[in-house]
Amino acid sequence: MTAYILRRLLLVIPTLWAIVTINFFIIQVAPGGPVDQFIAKLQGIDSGVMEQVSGEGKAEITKTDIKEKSTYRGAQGLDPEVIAEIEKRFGFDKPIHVRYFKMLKDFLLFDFGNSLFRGGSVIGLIVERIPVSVSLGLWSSIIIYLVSIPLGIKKALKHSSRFDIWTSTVIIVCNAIPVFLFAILLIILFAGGTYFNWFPLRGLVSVNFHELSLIGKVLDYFHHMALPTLALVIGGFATLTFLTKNSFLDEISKQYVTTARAKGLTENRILYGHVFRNAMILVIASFPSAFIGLFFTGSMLIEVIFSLDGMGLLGFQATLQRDFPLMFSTLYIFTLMGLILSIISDITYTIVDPRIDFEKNS
Amino acid sequence: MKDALLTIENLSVSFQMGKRTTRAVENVSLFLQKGETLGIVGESGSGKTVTAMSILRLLPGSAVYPSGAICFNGKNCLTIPDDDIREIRGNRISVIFQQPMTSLNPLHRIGKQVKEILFLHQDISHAEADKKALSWLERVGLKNPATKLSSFPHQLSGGERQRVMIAMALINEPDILIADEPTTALDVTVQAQILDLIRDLQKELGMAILFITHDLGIIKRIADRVAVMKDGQIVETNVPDIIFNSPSHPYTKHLINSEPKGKPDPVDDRDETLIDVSHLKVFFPIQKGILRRTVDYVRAVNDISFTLKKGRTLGIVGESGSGKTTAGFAILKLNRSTGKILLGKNSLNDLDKNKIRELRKRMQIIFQDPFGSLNPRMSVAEIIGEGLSIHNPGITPKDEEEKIIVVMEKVGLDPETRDRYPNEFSGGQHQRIAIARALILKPEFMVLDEPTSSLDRSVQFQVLELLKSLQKEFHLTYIFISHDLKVVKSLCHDIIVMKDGVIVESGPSEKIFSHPEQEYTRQLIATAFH
Amino acid sequence: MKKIHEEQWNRFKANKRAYYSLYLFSFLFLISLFSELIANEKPLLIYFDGGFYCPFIKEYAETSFGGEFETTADYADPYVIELINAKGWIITPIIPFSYHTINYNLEGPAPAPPSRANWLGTDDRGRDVVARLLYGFRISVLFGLTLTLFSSAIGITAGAVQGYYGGTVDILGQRFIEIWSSLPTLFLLIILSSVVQPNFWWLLGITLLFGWMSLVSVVRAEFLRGRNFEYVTAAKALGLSDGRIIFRHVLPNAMVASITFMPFILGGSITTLTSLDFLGFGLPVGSPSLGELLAQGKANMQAPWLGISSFVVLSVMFSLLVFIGEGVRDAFDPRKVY
Amino acid sequence: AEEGSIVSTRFSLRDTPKYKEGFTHFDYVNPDAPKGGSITLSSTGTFDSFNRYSQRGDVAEGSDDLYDTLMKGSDDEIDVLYPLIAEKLEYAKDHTWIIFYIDKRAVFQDKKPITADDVVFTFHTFMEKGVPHFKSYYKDVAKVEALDSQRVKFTLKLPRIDLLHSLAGLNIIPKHYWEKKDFSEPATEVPLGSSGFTIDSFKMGQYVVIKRLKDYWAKDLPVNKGRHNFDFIRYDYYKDEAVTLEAFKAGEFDFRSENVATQWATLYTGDNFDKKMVLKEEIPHEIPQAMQALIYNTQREVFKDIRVREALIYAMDFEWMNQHLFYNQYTRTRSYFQNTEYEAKGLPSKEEIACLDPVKDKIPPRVYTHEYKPPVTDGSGNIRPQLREALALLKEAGWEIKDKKMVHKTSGKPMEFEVLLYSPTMERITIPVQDNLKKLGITLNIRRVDTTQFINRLRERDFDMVSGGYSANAFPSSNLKVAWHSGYLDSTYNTAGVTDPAIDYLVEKIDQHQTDKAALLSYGRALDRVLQWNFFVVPEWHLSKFRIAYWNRFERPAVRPKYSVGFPDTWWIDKDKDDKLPKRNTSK
Ligand SMILES: Nc1ncnc2c1ncn2[C@@H]1O[C@H](COP(=O)(O)OP(=O)(O)OP(=O)(O)O)[C@@H](O)[C@H]1O
Ligand SMILES: Nc1ncnc2c1ncn2[C@@H]1O[C@H](COP(=O)(O)OP(=O)(O)OP(=O)(O)O)[C@@H](O)[C@H]1O
Ligand SMILES: [Mg+2]
Ligand SMILES: [Mg+2]
Repeated sequence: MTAYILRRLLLVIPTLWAIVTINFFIIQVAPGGPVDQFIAKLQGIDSGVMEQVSGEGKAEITKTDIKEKSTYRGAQGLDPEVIAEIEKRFGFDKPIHVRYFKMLKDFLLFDFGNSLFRGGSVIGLIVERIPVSVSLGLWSSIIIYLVSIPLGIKKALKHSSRFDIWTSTVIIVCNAIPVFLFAILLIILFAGGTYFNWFPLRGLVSVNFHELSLIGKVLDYFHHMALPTLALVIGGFATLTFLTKNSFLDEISKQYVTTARAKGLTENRILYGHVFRNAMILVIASFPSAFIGLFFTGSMLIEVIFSLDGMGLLGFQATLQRDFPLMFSTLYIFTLMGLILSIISDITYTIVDPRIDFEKNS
Repeated sequence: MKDALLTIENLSVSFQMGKRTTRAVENVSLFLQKGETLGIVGESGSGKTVTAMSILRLLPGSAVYPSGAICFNGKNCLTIPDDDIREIRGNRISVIFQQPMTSLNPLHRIGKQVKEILFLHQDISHAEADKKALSWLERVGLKNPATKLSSFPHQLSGGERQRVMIAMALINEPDILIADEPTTALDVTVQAQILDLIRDLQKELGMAILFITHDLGIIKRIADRVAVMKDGQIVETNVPDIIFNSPSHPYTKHLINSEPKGKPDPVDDRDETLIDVSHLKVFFPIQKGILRRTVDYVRAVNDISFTLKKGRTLGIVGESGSGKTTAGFAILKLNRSTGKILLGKNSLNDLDKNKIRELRKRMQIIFQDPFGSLNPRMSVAEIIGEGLSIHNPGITPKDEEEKIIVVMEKVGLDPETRDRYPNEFSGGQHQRIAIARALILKPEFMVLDEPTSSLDRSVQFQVLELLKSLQKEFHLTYIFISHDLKVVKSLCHDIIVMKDGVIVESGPSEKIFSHPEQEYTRQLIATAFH
Repeated sequence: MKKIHEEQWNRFKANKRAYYSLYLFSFLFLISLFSELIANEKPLLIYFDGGFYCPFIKEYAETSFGGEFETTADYADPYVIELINAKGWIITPIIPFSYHTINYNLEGPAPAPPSRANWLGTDDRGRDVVARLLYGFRISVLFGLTLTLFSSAIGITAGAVQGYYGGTVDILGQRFIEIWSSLPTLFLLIILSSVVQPNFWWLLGITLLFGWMSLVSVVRAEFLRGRNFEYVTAAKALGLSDGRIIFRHVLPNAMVASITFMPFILGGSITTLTSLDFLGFGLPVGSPSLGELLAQGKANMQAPWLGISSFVVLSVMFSLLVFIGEGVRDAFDPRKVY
Repeated sequence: AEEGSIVSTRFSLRDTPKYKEGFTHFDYVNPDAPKGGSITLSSTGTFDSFNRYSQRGDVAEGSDDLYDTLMKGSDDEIDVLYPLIAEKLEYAKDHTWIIFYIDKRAVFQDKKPITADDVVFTFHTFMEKGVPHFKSYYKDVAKVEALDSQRVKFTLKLPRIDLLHSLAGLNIIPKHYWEKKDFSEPATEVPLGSSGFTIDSFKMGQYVVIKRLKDYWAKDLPVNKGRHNFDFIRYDYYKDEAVTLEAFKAGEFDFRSENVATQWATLYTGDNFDKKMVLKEEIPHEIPQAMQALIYNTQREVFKDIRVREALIYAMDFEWMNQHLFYNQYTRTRSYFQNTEYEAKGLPSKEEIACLDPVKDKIPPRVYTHEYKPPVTDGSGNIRPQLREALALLKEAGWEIKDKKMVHKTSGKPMEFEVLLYSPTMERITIPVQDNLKKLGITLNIRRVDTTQFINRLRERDFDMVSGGYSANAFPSSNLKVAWHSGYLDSTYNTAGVTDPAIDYLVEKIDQHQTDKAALLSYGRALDRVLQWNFFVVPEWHLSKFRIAYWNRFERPAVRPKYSVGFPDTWWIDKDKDDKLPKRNTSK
């Protein structure tokens, strides 16, 4: 086992290298790059897809910009020299292999550089977004786990009962709710000017957060988190609940459960003490990674709608903007993390179920 | 009967699977008094287990009770609230299940499972519980009880698991012990030890025992009264003396008379060697910590060698946990082993997987834990027929079906039940399904690991006869692992006695039985034929 | 049908919800397969001047009916209708709009609220919502079913092989998947949409290429466990091939996660398509798409019928699928009491 | 003053400045407007930098306002400048150099005086570290020198008044602050500015509060009098449009200008609107409008034929779209100088004809005989008459309908082309066009790509038709050259790919007459006509109104600046109204 883990850890290196390399070449040879994006920005058409997501700029008319006078030439196009200049700035004047090796070197040294389009370093950008991501991830996961697992178990026990049917229906319908519509609905109903103005519309905390007492801070924070979390979890119960239910159904009629019952255990202790571990290997083993994954949860639409700066939007925009350093670095960091997590998750398997090993099948 | 501890009146149990109803128990009435041992014997599949399980309402959801009442302490166990029955379970009434192999939670360490029941019904500290668990494992005759406490069930042998079950059932010193074939996987010496233990407890606590077994010897020894079951009904109840000496029901007579007797058929010395095992070793690593460092090995099979000629039966006997099953597995290349194994001219340890697969039709195994070896999601017909269709690709579905029916009949199973799933069968029936699955391939070599432990005498007789006749007809070779020395004696040409992973004695059957050399062997034989 | 399948079918049927869901779903899907007959701007049949015309199969020029243009007749045009009615009659489908037909005769601005002509109103381009839902449902379901089928088949096989064989196969397989899954799907789709006009098959291909991995890890885990079960050893002892052991013995007992996830994967496939459409990297502009309708619903908060109707269609579809999935699970559960 | 130079306190390119020397305030302000109060506004997206000139980063609202320019224009004239940092200027009659005289009172926000050195530093910094096209635009500046602490001189390589004029618009940055900092990098602290505003507080990406500096040295200069009446302006950042609107209605911020017709028509309702707590107003204006259009790539074979280009215009049924998609809010655009006096109306005047004479036979004859009007339909969606016209034109151009498809008579190739879009909104607009073209047997493929791809293909000129536009022209500027001259074919300019000698001639002429108002008038109109009759685009529409809604707490001057809505520049808070509003979240 120790040897296995060691081998797995060593394998991280070539894997990471392959990932970075393949991605680098795919992304670099694809037509269109930061230069185009930069030009688009100069010409004032940098919204694009975000517009579909955020609904921004869906005007049928070009904005009559009050401030900008008509002399701005950039809006009409750019001279070739200017474009050459821009290309140089983005490093596209160098041949591809030079750029590739530079990136490899930087990554080896964990030097991720700066974003092309945003202020700040890549690491800085990610760190900045952690509070939002953790908040969204943590609360939504807690709620989902706390609801889905007991619910799933209860449904397994009452399989085919009326309770089972109506809970199924509810969670499935919730699952089908498009997140962004629901989020907007929440805002209109509970945070807008038309119905109830109960919750704040935007942000993670209030403007005057630093002036609040500790309790005030906590309340303020949850006040802000309530709607986004609700929107995020609403569709999230279904899979875990059903997985729990079905796994339990599979286990619950096994002989060892009868043994446990014969010992005089209460149903709950049987379920949580005995069946749980057997039934939920998948869930348990995925938990460490799910837990660490919490720190990087992103849900682009929720972030957009509640005006939060989280990972989801960051990644999406990086892709759209062809912000290569941001794209590669997030890829690198997350992959590295993902690789380690998969090792942890594999180890967890063997801890949860001692019969599991990774040896070659004899 | 008024002061009976437990009374079962007119109990009927059916299983409702969709439109199909299986009647398992019909109008059974029993009672059990304090300090008394009631033995239940009977045909395999006659409803013994179902009756016993009904007492604590442990049957699956498909069970329905058309009639009957089970009174314990003046209350009807079938109708009292869940909380009340829970109070009784494991505390007032304990059960030893028929299937020790699958009855333990595979993911919990033995210690945890044993101690759990203590914490549940007693107010006890952890240290005390540890001590108690340890002492009980010792009492049921487990070796190295301390290591066993931190083992997982799959790391124990069949007999060891069974003893863990027994310890769990006894540890709370219940009023009633329901023991469903508690000693099937135990060698005779341990068996005797366990029975003594139970009897001591009974004396000490006035415990009542419901003892289900096929082993009439045991019944004779410990039962105060005996009930004989057949086809879901109690056909006769009486004190052992009368049952054994002047049985009234024809079935009882039949049962008592079908003792395994006779000798193995004589064989020719010129037969060629089929199996040649030399220096076979199977070590299981003992791992510690999260990283699972290997700190030591369990030397389950430690350098054994023997040869077996074609057309003969080799019996492997020995203490529980001595490595018999492991050795059987190793011979068929079902686990990792070192050493040389020759099947005819093929060296199994050197062949690649595909070659071995081709050889598999020629060698078969019947698992000690028949239930575990049956795929729960395949019907019995599929289970039995599968090997057939694989090894005879051309076979028509009709032929296959016919063959399945024939073999089922041969092992005493109702062919009508072939579309059911394994969970709908009794312990003995599982065993017969497993036997049928192996036999249908007509393999030239078979490892039979306790193939008849859950079978009643009559069926056992039938199966053994079948094995013998097949052997004679097709010149088959068997390795027969068993604790039942009578059966071994009647079937085996040669015998190996194992202890702690090594062969302590081997030789022709008669010689071993008449002149055992080792003290251990002598003790075994003495206990068995006592 | 073998007896065992019959039993399985009975068990499935015993789950009433699943049974009815299957019927309803098949019915809806079947109907949507004939969308062209139900919602179409082209009449089903025209009798004109002694001859019969079948415009929904064949294109006729306006001049065939005595009109002036030699291009395909626009049967929504009152001029054309008049021409035909003068010398014959027209049978139109129940919904006289196809998914792309713009209803020019709207009372007010689009999106128009539900009315006699447009039962669920129109979208913000003046197209009939019912027609778009119908066609959109068909495309979504076809996409979802194909994607689920293939991606699950590949994913389960990959997971099964990895988990069953373990060792090097597992190690290499895992690495491959790690590398493969790191490829930026969205980016590739964006690039693709710049190179070709992405259509149904392109999208299916790309999403399949990157979508099959969702089941691999769970199946692998279940196999790592399942391969140690006694009955698997028994199957090995029987001399079964690895393939058969994997698919007949381990898989059915390691299907909990797969069976549970399957309806959600289907739902997820549909969501993938809708979100691609939503983001604008999906089907070509103008295609009937639930995602596009949702996007419109968001952009037109004043027209709730857009969001609501697409949501209802999606949730009905999901619910039916999950219920069917539950039935399938029950059907394969030997201990299930029915 | 040097020989052959002009000294002035005002600097106009063409017109005589509206405001006389010594004016005290602009016409469109209330010089006595009460100052004070704070307001909240919204912004979309996020920000992470306060350096407006960094090459990356999203700048915060208000970062623009941190700096004053040398001179400042009014909002009711075009290209006329009045003193701000520079109290006067002097420039060569031959337009080769200019000297700015810096006001002695002028100080940065840290009270250090603004000197000529700072201007020099500013220019160099922009050249070296500013946006790339700054460098290319000012490449004709030969030299910048500080003559003394108050005077700075720019010398050009060749005479160009527009360059001199635009130099007056330089935002002046403090040398002592930026010397030690990298100007091209985003700033996370608020930089030292030269204007009357600074950023008071902020939370990155979430909000920023702009503070009016009460001791601003120039607060009573004529260009500032009566303006900037709020003490604090706070910008809250939203990311989603629907949420922003909802926030506005909930009173989270004070003012909103709407740019979506449907929303304007349907979503500005509710209690607060009924109670007149929120006011919804349409304010007409005469701001020059851009030519928004579907632009043909005339380099493509199909679109080389002017008849084809003309024919396809008939497929856009503006009247139906306006009624059914835009709530009748828009007006069809017909001119490249929409809403200016340069717009060509009626028939060409004598002067115009004179301008056109040299290229007479290279321009479409209808320039002389017809006034250009985009086709008009009855709005019923039935456009038979228009299609008939289109068909006729196409037939004339050598196309015919075969097997219900429009094919070329000689090559037999069907007419099929693609319109390139990046915005989902444009889909809504092009789909009806597609539908109408289908009736002509023409296949229009709508292709939506992301902006990067969009630009990429634009750069490579790999498109048939693109949805875009020509920016508004307040007057015929030299920028017309880059938009239309054949010399710009190989750049990202000249979207339509026009190579027309007549047009080349006209834009060159315009370039040469930048300061001659009368000539520009004729040349501008002449060019407009020629462009119109060449059908380079399928013109769309524009809106000559501000659609604004605001919480009822403001008062504004009676006169609105001609070219702007005036908010938040000239408005002020009316205490009485403000008190009547319920308490909201908008206070600072
Ligand atoms: N869960 C079940 N579903 C359906 N039928 C069952 C079920 N359990 C047992 N049976 C049937 O009930 C009958 C009685 O079973 P039971 O287990 O009591 O037999 P038994 O007397 O204990 O036999 P054995 O000695 O073989 O263990 C058998 O015929 C069996 O097929
Ligand atoms: N997977 C394993 N890991 C560790 N130890 C094991 C494992 N399997 C078996 N053992 C140990 O190996 C020894 C031999 O086991 P085996 O099952 O061969 O015994 P057996 O002779 O068949 O006994 P029984 O008669 O009780 O079935 C036992 O002590 C057991 O605890
Ligand atoms: Mg039994
Ligand atoms: Mg054994």
